[in-house]
Amino acid sequence: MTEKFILKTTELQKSFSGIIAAEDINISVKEGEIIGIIGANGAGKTVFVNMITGYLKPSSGKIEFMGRDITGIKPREATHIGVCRSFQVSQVFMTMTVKENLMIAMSLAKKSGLELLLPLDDEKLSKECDKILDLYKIKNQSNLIVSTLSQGMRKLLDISMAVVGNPNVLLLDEPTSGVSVEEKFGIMDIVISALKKSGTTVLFVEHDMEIVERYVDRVIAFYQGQVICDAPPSKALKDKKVIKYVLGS
Amino acid sequence: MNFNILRSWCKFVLALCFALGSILSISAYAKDTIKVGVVSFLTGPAGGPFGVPAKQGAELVIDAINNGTMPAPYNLKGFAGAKMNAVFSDESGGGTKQVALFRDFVQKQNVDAMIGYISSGNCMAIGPVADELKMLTVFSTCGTPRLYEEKLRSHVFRTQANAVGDSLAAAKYIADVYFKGKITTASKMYTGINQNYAWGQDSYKFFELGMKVYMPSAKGSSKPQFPKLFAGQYGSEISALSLDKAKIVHSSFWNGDWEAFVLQSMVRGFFKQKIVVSSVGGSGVDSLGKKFPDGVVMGTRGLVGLNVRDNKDPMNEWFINEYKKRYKAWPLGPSYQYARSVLAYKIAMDNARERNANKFPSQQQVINAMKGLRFKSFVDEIHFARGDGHQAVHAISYGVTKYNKAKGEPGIEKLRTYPASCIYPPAGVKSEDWINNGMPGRKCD
Amino acid sequence: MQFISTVFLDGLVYASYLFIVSLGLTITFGVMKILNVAHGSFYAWGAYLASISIIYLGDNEYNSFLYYFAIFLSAIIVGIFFGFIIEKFILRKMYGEDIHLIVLATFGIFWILEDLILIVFGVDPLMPYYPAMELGGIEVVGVYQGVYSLTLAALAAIVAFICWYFLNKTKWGKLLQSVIFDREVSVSMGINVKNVYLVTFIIGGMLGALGGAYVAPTISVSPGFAIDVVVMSFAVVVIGGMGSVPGALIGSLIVGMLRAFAVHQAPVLELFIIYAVMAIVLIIKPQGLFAPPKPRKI
Amino acid sequence: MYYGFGAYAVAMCQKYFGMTDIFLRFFIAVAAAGLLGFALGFILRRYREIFFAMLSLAFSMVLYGLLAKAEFLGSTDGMSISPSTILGYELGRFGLLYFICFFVICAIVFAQAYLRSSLGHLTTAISDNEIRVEYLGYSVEKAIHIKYVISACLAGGAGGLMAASLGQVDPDSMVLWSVSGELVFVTIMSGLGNILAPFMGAVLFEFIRTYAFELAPQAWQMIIGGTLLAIIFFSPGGLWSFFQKLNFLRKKNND
Repeated sequence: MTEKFILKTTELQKSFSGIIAAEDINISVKEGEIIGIIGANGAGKTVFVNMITGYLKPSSGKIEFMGRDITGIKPREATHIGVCRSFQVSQVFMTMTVKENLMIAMSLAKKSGLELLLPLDDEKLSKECDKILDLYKIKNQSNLIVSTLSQGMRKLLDISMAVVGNPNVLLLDEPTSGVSVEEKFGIMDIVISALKKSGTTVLFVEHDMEIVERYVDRVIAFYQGQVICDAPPSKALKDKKVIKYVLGS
Repeated sequence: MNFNILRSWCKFVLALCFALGSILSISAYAKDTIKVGVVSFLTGPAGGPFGVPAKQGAELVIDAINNGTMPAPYNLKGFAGAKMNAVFSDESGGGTKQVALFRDFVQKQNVDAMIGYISSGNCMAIGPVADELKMLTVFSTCGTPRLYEEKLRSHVFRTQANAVGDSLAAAKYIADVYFKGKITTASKMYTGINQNYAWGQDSYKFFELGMKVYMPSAKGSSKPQFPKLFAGQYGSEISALSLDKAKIVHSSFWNGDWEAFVLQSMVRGFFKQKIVVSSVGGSGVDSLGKKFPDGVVMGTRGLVGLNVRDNKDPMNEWFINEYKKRYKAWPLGPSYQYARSVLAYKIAMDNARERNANKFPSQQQVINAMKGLRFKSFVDEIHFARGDGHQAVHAISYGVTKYNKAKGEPGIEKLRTYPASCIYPPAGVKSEDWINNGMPGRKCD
Repeated sequence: MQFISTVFLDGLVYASYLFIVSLGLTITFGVMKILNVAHGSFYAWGAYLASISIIYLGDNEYNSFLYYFAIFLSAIIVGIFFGFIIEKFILRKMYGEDIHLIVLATFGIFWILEDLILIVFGVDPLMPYYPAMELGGIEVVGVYQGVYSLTLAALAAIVAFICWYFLNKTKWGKLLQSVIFDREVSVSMGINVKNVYLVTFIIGGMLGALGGAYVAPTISVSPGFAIDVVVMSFAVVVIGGMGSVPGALIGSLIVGMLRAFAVHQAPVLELFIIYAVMAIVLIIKPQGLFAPPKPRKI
Repeated sequence: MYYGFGAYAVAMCQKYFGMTDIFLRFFIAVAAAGLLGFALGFILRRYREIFFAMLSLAFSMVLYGLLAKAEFLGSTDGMSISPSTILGYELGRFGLLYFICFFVICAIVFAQAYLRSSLGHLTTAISDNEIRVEYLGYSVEKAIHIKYVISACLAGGAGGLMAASLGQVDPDSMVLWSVSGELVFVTIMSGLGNILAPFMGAVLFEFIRTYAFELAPQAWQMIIGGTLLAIIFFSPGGLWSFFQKLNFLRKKNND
């Protein structure tokens, strides 16, 4: 049975000097699934994402990826095996242009060792880069410095940088936070359609229930470090506990 | 972190600049004025007690020569008839920086000669460069014997005899004056505190070697101290020396280090327990005045400064009077040493001009005239007798400090003078070999 | 026994001196996050001002109590005067800039003040030996020690105590600690950080100047003597933990004792050993032995 | 520090192996500094900002402590270096000039290539956002290490050439922290962003220093310190940003 799951966590736990941030998390993810992670602030969503992508080391428990134990690996190793992520606050290179951002991401994904000493801006890479920029609809901004962009644009760039490595599992941490209402659905449409095309497994943390309802196959709800619900959206959003602790009414 | 990469560029450029400088240099041909760089410590801890008196000594003599007011036989106006335009420069900052400045003097400012340098480290650094650039350079004060014993120099002269004599004279003085009659084993032991660079290391090394010859029964301590130049605080070193059984303490400290050492050790009764032999501590005697401890064996590196204050030689009296008139202070050792270098240059210039049928001499002619030159300076006789006629030797005197209550001035007693033939090896013999062979042929009377 | 006690005393005296100087440095760093190279200038100016006043007092044979008064007064004057000028007109304009840039600015200030000394006081060394001479020496386990140097240890102890009391027992101290801990939060709590910075910088400067003023009677005060002090107190602060008061204490004790031991046993290693310890501490515990806690920012 | 290390490498090789060939000298300096940088890089790459600076300082002071006290390394006096040769022939000043130019050009080409490469761009990326670089799958520490070794090599080469051109090395003017301070000063003065910037900065620095030294031998530090402050205040981007502004204005006028 295990082989069918691309990502699986067992009894995952994390505590910060006595305070428990995540407890008994058992989640299995199938390939190609799109999962929404919901929960109030401080419920442990980001901690969960951070543990899987190696930013935090779990206090105990196990994370398996394609049957391999990846508990406590380093972020860059996670990236190498195909677990990539975006960030709640977009983590991009602020003083560089959009294109340079993506070019770096791409060259790191494609080249290794001494190849990295070759010039960054070769034509092949540049063309590929344009394609992706096109896909994420930020091609018009490609020569702007990132710090001048809107939050939405930065989010897109952030996600596109996470995608260039062709990940097996992509974790998006609040892809629409800080993004204006008008931009929100546009972004998600772009992202999800692009990802569906490549068949990537996606986990994303989200506050906005409209988005969750619209895009995900399955919802995982967190409350005080524990998973309180794991079900398809139609069911999960009507769950009593979810309504009480997550939706807050 | 970008700095790391970029900074290296800067130095490439620097190197480039120097190289460019050499293209632009054209050798000057002045007749009625000559330009000479005079380098001494103007800043830093060595400025007050050494560099500035040195500069003043040079200034005084240069002005006197330019105006023809030196006493006879040096009252002929000018340097081979030309007036000297002296450019004073600061010696601090380390050998590498001094080399850079030296190149600047030679290649950009087109000086006719260079005079000066106090620190042995700087002399060692400048020596090879002076030869490379073919620039007549007269060192005034530095004392490391390595300068000529490692290699002969073509363009470098030194009016100051090297540290070998200072150290040997110190050892001989100790043997002659202190090691008389019955002495305990402990008081026959000696140690030292010297700065950790050429001058300090050499000074102690030759003191030790000298003691072995003059007092074969005396023993050296296993832990002589070598603090860093300009360290300033010697609390621990003084304790270590106090704990050491050795009674004799040799020190070649100079500049602010010496004064700091005296101050710090004085309050700790150090001078009552130990016999301190200082080869160059004259400057501290004046600045501390009546506080300066009596009974310190003091050398002044030649017949200069403190040890010749009462000398009645007319040249000496002229120098002391003029100096006191102009600068309101006694001339110190370095004042004499710089004045001697200027004098040597003048005499060589004048002689070269004479030999050149009264025409202005070329640099090579001056060098030829200076080679092996023997002349009388303020008290002593300077003879370029070593290092193929480039390194001077002269007599060295030691005395014991004794405050002169009647005059209200520091004074010196039990003065003994050792002629050059007593404390320097014959020409062509390495000092170390000579001493190890028991100093054959030395004449001390 | 004699050896141990002598090494201990030597180390203690040197450590006390380092402590006073590096305390100022570490406080400045702790509060303002500025590595102040110009700290050496405070030291030098303190020493010079104390020197000329002591020489004046000594030459005119005033009461010897006045020497100490002059030392403390010079430290306070130098601290306030230069501290005020440097903080108010230079550093204040730079907060928030790149940390390296600020270090360089203090480097520039150091250069300027260094030459200003030459212009104001000249190149002649000053030797304000009167207080040290007056107290003379006493024999401790067979070795003469300068009494004046030993009082340095007492001074260091007093300074350490005052500092501890101030930081832990007074309202002002608490305020300062909160600024050290988290500047942003302190601002939002309504603390006038600007004033705290100014006062801190002045106090740090005073301590540096006090170190210089107090050792002046045992040294020959001459231009350029402050550079080694800056580097040495950097070493102390780094070993102890930048911005930590107990760190400065422990750091200076370590450096002082090590140096004393090296001088007695292996003079060649004297310089090397201090920096080697500094490097080792940095490798094992980069924040230093007693680094102040850092707020967690997520 | 690497600057000094390169210089000392040249001096040591001459002292113990009698090596004076300019090519050998240069490569020895580069290699020695590179090796040292490689070794220390393992430790230093874990640190950032002020800790990086402090640790570098500590290392350079350890080196200084060794050099200043060890007699066989010339202690405080340093060592002198004989003129360079090429294949046994002595190089004159001009010869040396050509070779230095040659090495400078090599270095410029190399540095330009590095800055254009992915790895070079990664530097900016790392200073912008380390987390992202890690999540792109590249080790930040490794990138810093590589960069560190490269800069160590460059500095070492510069030191070697400087030693060969001056004919003297000593710890005070090669290894002491204030030397590094001067180099950083030149960098600040030049501004970042172009290889030519430090070039101009260095020329200007030497210019100011030479003249300050001549005009006011007792106050030259003050002039330099004042210049430094003025630059930090009025042109924080250094000279280069000043030129960029000029360019910008010119373009504006043309439009």
